[in-house]
This record gives sequence, structure tokens and C-alpha cells, in this order.
Amino acid sequence: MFDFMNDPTVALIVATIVKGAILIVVLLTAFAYMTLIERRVVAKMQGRIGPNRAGPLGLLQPVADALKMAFKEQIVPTQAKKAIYLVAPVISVVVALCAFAVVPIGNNWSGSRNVHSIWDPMIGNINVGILWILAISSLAVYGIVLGGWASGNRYSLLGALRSAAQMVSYETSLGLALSGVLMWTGSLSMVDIVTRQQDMGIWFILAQPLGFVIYLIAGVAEVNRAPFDLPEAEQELTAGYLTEYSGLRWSLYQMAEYINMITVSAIASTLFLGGWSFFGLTDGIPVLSLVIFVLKVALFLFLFIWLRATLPRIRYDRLMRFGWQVLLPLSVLNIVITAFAVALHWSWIVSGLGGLIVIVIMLFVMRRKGILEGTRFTDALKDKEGKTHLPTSVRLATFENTTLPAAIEKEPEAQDSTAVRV
Amino acid sequence: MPLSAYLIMSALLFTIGVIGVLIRRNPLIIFMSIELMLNAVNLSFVALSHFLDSADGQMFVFLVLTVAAAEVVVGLALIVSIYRRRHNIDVDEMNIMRG
Amino acid sequence: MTNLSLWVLLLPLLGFIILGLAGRFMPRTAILAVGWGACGLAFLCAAISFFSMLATPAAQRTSDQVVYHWISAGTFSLDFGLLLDPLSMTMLLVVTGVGLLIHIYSAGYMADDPSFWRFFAYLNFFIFAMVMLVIANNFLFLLVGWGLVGLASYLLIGFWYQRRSAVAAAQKAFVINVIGDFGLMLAIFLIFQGAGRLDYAGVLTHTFPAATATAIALLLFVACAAKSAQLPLYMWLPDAMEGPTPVSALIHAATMVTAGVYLVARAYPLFEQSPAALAVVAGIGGATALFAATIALFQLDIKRVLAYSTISQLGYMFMAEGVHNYSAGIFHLVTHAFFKALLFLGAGAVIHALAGEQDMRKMGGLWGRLRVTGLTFLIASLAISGIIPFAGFWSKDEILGSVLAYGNQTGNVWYYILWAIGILTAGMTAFYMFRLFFGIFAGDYRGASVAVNDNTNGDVEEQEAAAAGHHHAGPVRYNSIHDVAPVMSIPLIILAILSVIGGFIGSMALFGLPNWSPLANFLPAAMHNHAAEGSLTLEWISTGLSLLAGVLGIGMAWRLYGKGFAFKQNSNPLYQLVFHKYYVDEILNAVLIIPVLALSRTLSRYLEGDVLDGGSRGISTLFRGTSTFMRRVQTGYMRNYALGILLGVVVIIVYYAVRG
Amino acid sequence: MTFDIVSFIVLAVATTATALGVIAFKNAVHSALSLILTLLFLALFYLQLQAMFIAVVQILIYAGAIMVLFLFVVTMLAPDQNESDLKDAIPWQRIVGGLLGLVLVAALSYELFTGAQITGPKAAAGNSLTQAVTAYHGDTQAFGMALFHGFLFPFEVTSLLIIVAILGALVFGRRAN
Repeated sequence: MFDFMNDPTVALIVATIVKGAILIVVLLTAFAYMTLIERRVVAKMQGRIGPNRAGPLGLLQPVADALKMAFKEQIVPTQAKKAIYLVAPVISVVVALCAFAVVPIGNNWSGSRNVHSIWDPMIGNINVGILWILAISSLAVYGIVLGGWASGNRYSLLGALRSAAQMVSYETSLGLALSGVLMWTGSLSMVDIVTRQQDMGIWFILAQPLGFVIYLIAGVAEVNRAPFDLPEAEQELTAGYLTEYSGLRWSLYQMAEYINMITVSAIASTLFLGGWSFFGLTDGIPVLSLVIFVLKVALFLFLFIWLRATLPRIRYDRLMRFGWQVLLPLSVLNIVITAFAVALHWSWIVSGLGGLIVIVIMLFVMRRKGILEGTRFTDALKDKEGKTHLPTSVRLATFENTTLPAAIEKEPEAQDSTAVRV
Repeated sequence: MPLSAYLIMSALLFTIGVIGVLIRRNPLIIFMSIELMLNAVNLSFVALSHFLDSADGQMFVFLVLTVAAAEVVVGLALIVSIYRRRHNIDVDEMNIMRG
Repeated sequence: MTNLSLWVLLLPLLGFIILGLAGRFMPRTAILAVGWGACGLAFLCAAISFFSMLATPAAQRTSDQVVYHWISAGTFSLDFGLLLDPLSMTMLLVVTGVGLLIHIYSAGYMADDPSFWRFFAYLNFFIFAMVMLVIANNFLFLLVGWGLVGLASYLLIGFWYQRRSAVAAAQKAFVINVIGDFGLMLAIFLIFQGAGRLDYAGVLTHTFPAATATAIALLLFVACAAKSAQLPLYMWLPDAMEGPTPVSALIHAATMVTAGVYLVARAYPLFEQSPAALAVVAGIGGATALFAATIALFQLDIKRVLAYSTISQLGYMFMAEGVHNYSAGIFHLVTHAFFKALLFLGAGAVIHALAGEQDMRKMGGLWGRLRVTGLTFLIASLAISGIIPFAGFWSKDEILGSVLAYGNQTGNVWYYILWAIGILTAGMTAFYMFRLFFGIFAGDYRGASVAVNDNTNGDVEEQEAAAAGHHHAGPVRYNSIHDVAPVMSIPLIILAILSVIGGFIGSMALFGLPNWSPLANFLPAAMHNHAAEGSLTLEWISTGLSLLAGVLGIGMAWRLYGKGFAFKQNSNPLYQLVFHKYYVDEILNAVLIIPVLALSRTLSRYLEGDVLDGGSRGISTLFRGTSTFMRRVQTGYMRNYALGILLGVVVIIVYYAVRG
Repeated sequence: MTFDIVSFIVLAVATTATALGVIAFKNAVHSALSLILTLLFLALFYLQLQAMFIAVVQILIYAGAIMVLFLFVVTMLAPDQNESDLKDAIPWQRIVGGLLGLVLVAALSYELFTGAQITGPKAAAGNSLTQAVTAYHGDTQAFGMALFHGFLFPFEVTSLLIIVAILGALVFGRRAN
């Protein structure tokens, strides 16, 4: 019955399809339960209980949600460009799933590096693995921009454009942050990166602390999670590009977001925490590598949830300024430090220490700058006539200046909240 | 597939790009047609690189990619600034050079 | 042999780049650190190379170092290479050494100038260009250096570009220098045609046909005459005194103007192939020496006296080279660099002390106020007058001796005349130098008493000097005159010492030491063994007569001006002729400029009015008609133009497709 | 009909169709989407030609960066303005242009079919791509070696070009105040 599997090409194709199907199922399940976990964890952090009615510990809540979503009415606004409106969320999900294809989830079943099997737990070990991930995740913008544009709603469009700008801005830092790891490895393949960490006996977080920090920040921004969830900001943009979406298509966007989150976590653990490896433990028992990998990913996912529960949303102009003026130079600096260390055959300790020093200095500087700047519009933003000017980056609409009663003018805080009226 | 198949594909794409430049009036689409032409040339570069077994063709593609990026950045900036001034981006309206 | 010549070349360039880019924003100390540092380190490198060269055997002292492979076309290839041999070594030491002293001096002289940084940037640039000229190993890069020093000279003459006269002088210098550059270029073309290569090593060993050799040598000498201000291309040098005085000292006395002398010495095998060209060199040299000396006799502007004196001394050097004694020319070049730089710097110190005054009639009696300047100026004057044992004596003596010996050897009466001219010029030199010396330092101070605008020298524009630099600030009270600061006086003292002892590197055959001749032994023997070997008696005759002429000149100056300089109008036509510099500028004006202007005015009135305009109107009508038609093609639609391009592409491709 | 030929034909048809879409759609957003698809198909062509690195870079730069920029501008500027609303000033250009295009593609194809087949000299021994790929264990490494040894200067010049382009975009993008 399985004779056709004797042809290696066919066998490879079949194996890939099967593995892909399994991965998709796993990812979708993970998405479903991530929503539950997130709600429970955030609830715990806020001193609430969270969903606990459907099934034991609320375990059936995702199923209930899915059913609700599936049967909701799917509204298509009359001013929408229908075809694109319908296709945009699908693009998001497909792109999110594609990126996972090159992530090695576990050790070879043989436990040996040189003995391969077509059923090894990774879909494709291609030579340009990281580049593939970057390329695919750069396509994620389309789902959002097209969705926002096709909705035929100004809020959606503004949210989409913001999102595009944000993602493009942080993508550069993200890619550059990875370069340090690539220099240490000398290869773009994800598998090589894991084995290289095994060979060096370290995790690259030790050699690349700065790169790790930059990657994490940029990664959070890249998947539009708090505190960088500007594109879907309810307060400013009435949920941004998601405004006009409802029902199943809305949940597709949610799905894409969570899968992207998982992907970012998986890449972070592969690149910086040694992937599925755990100091030789996995060589003997290959199955253990899957568990270790899941644990590492879970660690990052918890971090995402934690961030969301903790940090307030950052203002848009600061977001852009942070991306271009802090993260990008820092990632270039990281590359320079790493390049020196690699080219001159120094120990990884040098680049690790260098990165740590930069992090410490940056924390210090940013803290001082933050104190100096305050968190409000300062007088520096006012011109001679006392008119308030917002930074150009947030000036998406025109503001009219209202004359203020003299009493309020003496009180700077009140002025800030009233001087600007959209 | 023989080399000429790829080259003819490339010629076809190039011609489509040329026609796009000739018949469209939206500068953005004209720009896209130019991208199409560049990509057509890239295709023949990669094909030749493959068939001549030399990395040089791929190098050219790489350089063309960067040049295209630079060109698009400047071109789009130009279009945006024209739009800011005239609120209209039809190329036929930009004919103050007419004799 | 340690060869640091590349650093000698690059350090000043680096200094120029730093100062040129960032000098505007640098504090004075930093500017000085860069400017002095660049030149000083270059001198240090040159000195190290020099001592290393001394330590190597004479046969291995030439180092031809290829720095950059520049052109390679067929069989022809050209490298940018550095040729370090005794000749270029001597020039390097003079250029960087005197250059360093003048850098130091300039810090004091230019202290108040707002464009302080620009001055040092230009100075460094000049040093770079001059080193390039001296050290290139082929004619093409010689030309590059040749042009660059011209540019540096132009920039520095016009340094105070707010003055109209300075700009005019700079342009004049540039134009005349370009005549020379043109000659050099033509010579290079001929060389290339004849020898097929341009590097010295190949060209100088190549034998050209006689006519070609003469043509090349003469064209080279045109370049030399322009750069070294020889007749008839000398007019720019007196005007070049518009530049700051340190510039005059460095470029228009010690280094750049001697480039011609260097070039003749460098290309001596070419000149050896053409006796006629050498005769021209000697003749022009002698004529210039006498001519310039006569003009210098009655000048009133102290810098102009020195300028004509420089021209005259350069004439001496060419005279020596004209009689095959190239090393004597180089010898005089070196000593002249010392004492003429000193004279200019001394003059600069006087001008500085008098707040910009350059007119001798408003000086006098400064001996009491400017001790260091006066003393060093006296030493330099003695040196240039050829008084034993100062530097000028030895070098001038060697030149005159070899001219006489050559005359004696060939029996050609013209060389005797040349020698006589040399002796006469020596006397005149002594006279005008001491006239200058007494005018400045002897008698009573005349600055406060003379009416301000009594300037008959035609330099009216000087009175409208601009705000920058050493403009004329009116007479200075005698008691407020102070001698210069150490930063200026130390270079004076060093140069004075060199002017005293510099002559001892020459030959001492006259005093019974036939083997003592360090410079001549250092330079290749071929550079003087073509010269005539005179008997000791002839040498003594020449020496005695030139010494006598010098003493007589000084005596006459003492008699006339010892009690102080008094300017008297003299109606003697000969005096008027010389006083007005033989009316050369006026003649040029009358012969060249006015006719050209008149011709062009006539042409513009008649020719342009009807002939050309009529024609052009017809042509314009024709074109207007055609363009009205053609204009329709230019629709203004970008897509239309693109269609045109496509049409062209399709035609070409179809052509090739059909042709197969 | 091997897998190779089938995939080529499918790809060729798809690419041509989407490329035609670029110049045929009235709405610029649709054109842009069509162009994105074309570019992705071209990446597949590159994969077929065993240029994996170029394929991925094509997606990363063209689809990921350049076309995002396009879409950004297209959606920002007059997103609802369709071209056909305006009168074509030179209607004959469409016909002439189309005809000339046909001639061009015909001539080029004729040339390629009948002219000398490009069998050209294969790369010299030291310059062979396959050898390099084997030597460096992958085309990315081989590509990197070639880029940073033989093509270093053009590469650096490109970086200069990009900086100039960024500055130019900044200058144009500045608001005129």
C-alpha cells in the first residue's frame, strides 16, 4: 500500500505535507489555548479569576469561542472593496503559518546530527532559513494594510498605515539584531544555528545580550503586541484596521497575531536559547528535545502576556523615535561589536560583555532622558504665541487652537489636556 | 528547460512593462511597470547565471535589487511631493515642458 | 638607504586637507600644530633620508620608487614614482627646511589676519606641490607639480583677495605661468614622440636628433623662464609682491622660482645634447641678471627691490647652467634660498613693525629700533653682495669663475662679455642692496614727516587697500616701533647663520683645498664635469674683480646714502627709463593691450553690427521656422517620449533580427 | 512532460497573467497586488534555477520592502481615484504602443529562437558556481564569497547610493515650511 514511498522524492513530498498538516493543527490549537491562557494569566495578575466555566478550569472555553465566532454574522461594509476585504485576513494567517516552516522543533529522531530521516521534526532545513523567516514575516504587513484599506473606513486606513510604518521600522532593527547570531554561526540555516550553539557549549544569549534585547523589543513591536499595539488601539483608532471586521475574519486576524507571537518566541528560543538543545540532555532522548523547545517557547509567550498586563501603550511618535533613534543605532552597534569579536577570533565573552555594557549605558541614559523629558508635552513644543505643536509624526490631522481661559492657562497640566482638540 | 525559454519569458515580461509605461497615466503604475522591466532583466540574469555556471549574474541581480530600492524610494518621494502640491498625479498633467 | 620621500610628500598634503576642511573651526594653536607639524615632520623625514643617503655609497644613492601604477596602455606605461637622488634630496632639504622656517615666521607675521587658517592651508599645499615637482620621477608628474605650484602661487599672491591689485597680480602671475606650462607641455609631447616614454630614467639616457633636442631644450627653457621670471617672462614676479611677505620669501625667492633652475639641472642630459639651447640659457640668464639689477637700482618699494634682485640672481643661476656648470647653479640656488629668504623676512619684519609701510622714503633710522632685524639684514646684504666669507661670495664666485673659464676654453668673446656682465651686476647688486639697507636702517626716521600720499611709484591701488591683512595704516611714531617677537626673529637668526656658513659647502679650491667641495661631490659628477676647468689664476682674477665690484658698490651706496636715504626726482632720461622699469608695462600696454582693445572695439562696432548680426538673424529666422514645426513633436507627454525611445529600440532589434 | 516542464509552463502562464494584470487593472492597489504576485512567481523561477538566496532576497526586498512602500503610497494618495475618470489626451498612443510592444516581443523571440543559441563559454574553472557551491556547502556561502571578494567595490558603491537615496527621500519628504 505504501509502495510509492520508496521513491525518495515522493516520500519527501508526502512527509513534508504530513508534517505541515500536523504543524498547522498544533499551531491552531496552540492559538486557541493561548487565548485561554492569556485571559487566565492576565486575570490572575489583575486579581480576577478569568474564564473558568466552560469545562474544567475553563478548558473548553476556546471551543466555545470558536463556535461563537463561526456562527456570528460576517458584516461586509458597503464601502468596502469586497474581494480584498475578504482575502486580507487570509493573507495574514497564511503568512504567519508559512514562517514556521523552517523552525527546527526538535532533535533528529536518531539523536545524531548526521543521521537524518524525512520524518525529523522540522519541515524544511533550507540554507537560508533565517532569511526565509524575515522574508515571510515582511509579508505580514500586507494582511494589515490591505485589510485597513479595503474596509473603506478612515480609521481602518489610518490604523493600517500606522501599522505598516511601525512594522517596517522595527523590521530593520529585527533583522540587524539577528545578524550578530549569524556572524557567530556563519550560516543562515536554523539547524546550523542550534548545532553551533551546541558546539560552542553556550547559548547565544550569552554572546549576544544586546542582540537578544533588541530582538525581543522589535519582535514585540513586529507582532503588534502591547505595549506596541498602536495599530489596533481602541482609544485612538477605534481598533484600527480591525474596526470593520467581525466574526470569523476578525478571529483570523487574532489567529495570525498569536501565531506570529509563537513564531517570534520560537525564533528567539532557537537563536538565543539554544533551540531544542539542553546541554547534551537531548542527545540520548530525542523526544525530550520537543518538550524542552515547548518549554522555552512557553517562557517567551508568558513574557508577552506579562508585558501586556504590565505596560501601558506607548505614544506613536515615541514609538517611531524609539525604533529609529534608539533600536536601530544600537543594533548597528551590536553588529560592529560582534564583527570585531568574530573577525579577530576573540572569545564570545568579549562581545557578550560589550553588549552588556552597552545595555547598561543605554538604560542609564534613557532613564535620565526620560526624567528630563517628562511624559507630557513640554513647553518646547510651543511656539512663541503659545500654540502647541505636536511632533510631525503624530500630526495626521489638523488641530485648531482654542483660546483658553486665563485661569487654566496658569495651570500647565490642565492646559495640556485641553489645548489640543481634534 | 532550455535557456531560451527563460529568456523569452524575460522578453515577454519586459515588453509588458514597456507597454505599461506607454499606456498608463498613473505614475505609480508606470513605476510598477518599470519594476516589471527591471525584474524581467533580473530573470534573464539569473537564468544566464545558472546556464553559464557563474555567480556573476546573481551578483548583478543583487545590485539591481538595491538600485531598485533606492530608485523607488526617491521616485515615490517625488510623487508624494508632487501630489502635495497639485493634488493630482496624472502624468499627462505634468506637461509644462511642452514645446 | 632609508627613503621617507613618500612621507615628505604626503604629510603636507595631509596638513592641507585637515586645515582646508576643518581649519575654519580650529583654534590658532591647533592650526599651528597642524601647519608646523606637517612641514616640520616633512623636514624631519627629509633630513633622515638625507643622513641615510650620506651613509650609503655614492653609486647607490638613487632610489626610484614606484608608488602607484597609473596608466598602462599597450607598450606605454606610466607610474607615479618618487625619484630620490642627490639633486632632489638637496631640493627637498631646501624646500622643507626654508619652508619650515617660514611657517614659523608666518605665525607671527600673520597673527592678526582673520584668514589665518587659510594661509597655513595654502602654505602646506604649496609645500606639497613643490615636493611633488621636485620628487616626481617622470615628466608628467613634474608637470603636475609644476602646475600645482603655479596654483599655490596664484592662491597666495591673491591671498588678500579683497585688494584689487592683489587679484590682478595673481591673475598676471597665473597667465604668464601658463605660458610656461604650455612650453613644458609641448616639450613633453616632443619627448614622448621622440623617446616613447616619460620617466627620467628612460628619457635622460635617450639620444634625440639634434633638431628635436634643441626644440625640447628650448621649450623646457620657456617653462623655466616663465617659472623663474627670466626675460621676457619676468613681469609677474614684481607684481607677485602683492602677496604676504612670507609668501614672497618662500615662493617668490627661495623655492618656486628656482624650479626652473632645478628643471634645467634635472634635464641636463637634454641640454647637453643641444649647445645652442645652452647658449640661449646662458645669454638669457646674463641679460636678465643685468636688466633686473638696473631696475632694482632705483626702486622705492623695498619688496620690489628684492623682487628684481631675485630675478637678477636667478639670471646668475641660469648663467652657470648655460656654461655646463649645473652644480654651481644649484649651489647658488641653495645659498640664495638662505639669504634671499632672510632678506624678505627681514623686509617683512620692517613692514610689520611699520604697520604695512613698504615705501623706503618713509623709513630710515630703524637701526636703533630693530636690532635683530637690522643685524640679520646686514648679514644677508653682505651675503648677496658677494663679500667674503658670506654664503653668496662662494656661489657667485663659482659661477663667475666657470663663465670666465668657459670663455677662456672656447675662446668665444661672448662669454667674456657674459662674464663682464656678471661682474658689473655683482657691483650693482652690492649697490642697490646697500642702498636698501641704508635706506631702511641709516639716517633719521622719515616716516612721520613725509606727506602720506606722495606716491610716485604708481601703486595708487595700494592706498585703497582692503580691510584685511597688512594694509597701510598710516605712519607709525618712531618710539612705538618695536622689534619683532621671537617667533619671527628666531627664523631670521637661523637663516642669518646659514647665510654666513652656507657657502662652505661649496668648493674651496681657491684656498688650496681642491678636494673640499661637499655639495659638488654630493651631486652627480656629470653635473659639473662638462664645465670648463679654469686655472687658479683665472679664478683669482674673477674672484678679485667680483669682490672689488662688490666693495665698490657698497662704497658708492655708503657715499650716497650712508647718512640716510633722500629721494630726489632726477630728470636724466636714462634714470627715468630705469626708474620706470624700462617702461615695460607701459610698452606692453601700448603695443599689446590698447591695439587689441581697439581692434575688438572696431570689430564689435562694424563687424558685429551688420555682418555677424545679419547672418545670425537670418539663421535665427531659419531655426525659428524649423523649430515651430519641430515643436509639435515635443508634446510634453512623458509617455510620448517613452514611445520614441521604444521606437528606437524596436528599430535596432528588428534590424539585427532581419540581418540575422 | 517532466515535473520541470510542467512547473515552468504553469509558472510562466501565471507570471504573464499577473504581469498583464499590473498594467490592466484600473485601480492602482489591484495593480500593486498583481505586481506582488508577479514578484513572488519570479522568486519561484529563481528557485527553479537553483538560486535560492536570490529567491528569498527577492521576496524580502521586493515583496517585503519595495512593494510595501508602493502600497503605502498608493493607499495614502487618492485611493479612490480611478484613472479612467480622466480623459486620455493621446488615445492613439495606446494602439501604437501596443503594436510596437508586439513587434518588440516578436523580434526578441525570433532572435532567441533562430539566432545563435547562447551556449557561451562556461565559467572558468576558478569561477564556476557549482564548484563554489560545493566548496562552501551552499549557494548562500558561495554568493557571500563572490560578493565580498570580486564585487566588493560595487557593493560598497551601492551602499553609498542607498545613503544618497535616503537623503533624497528625506529632502523631498520634508514639508515645505
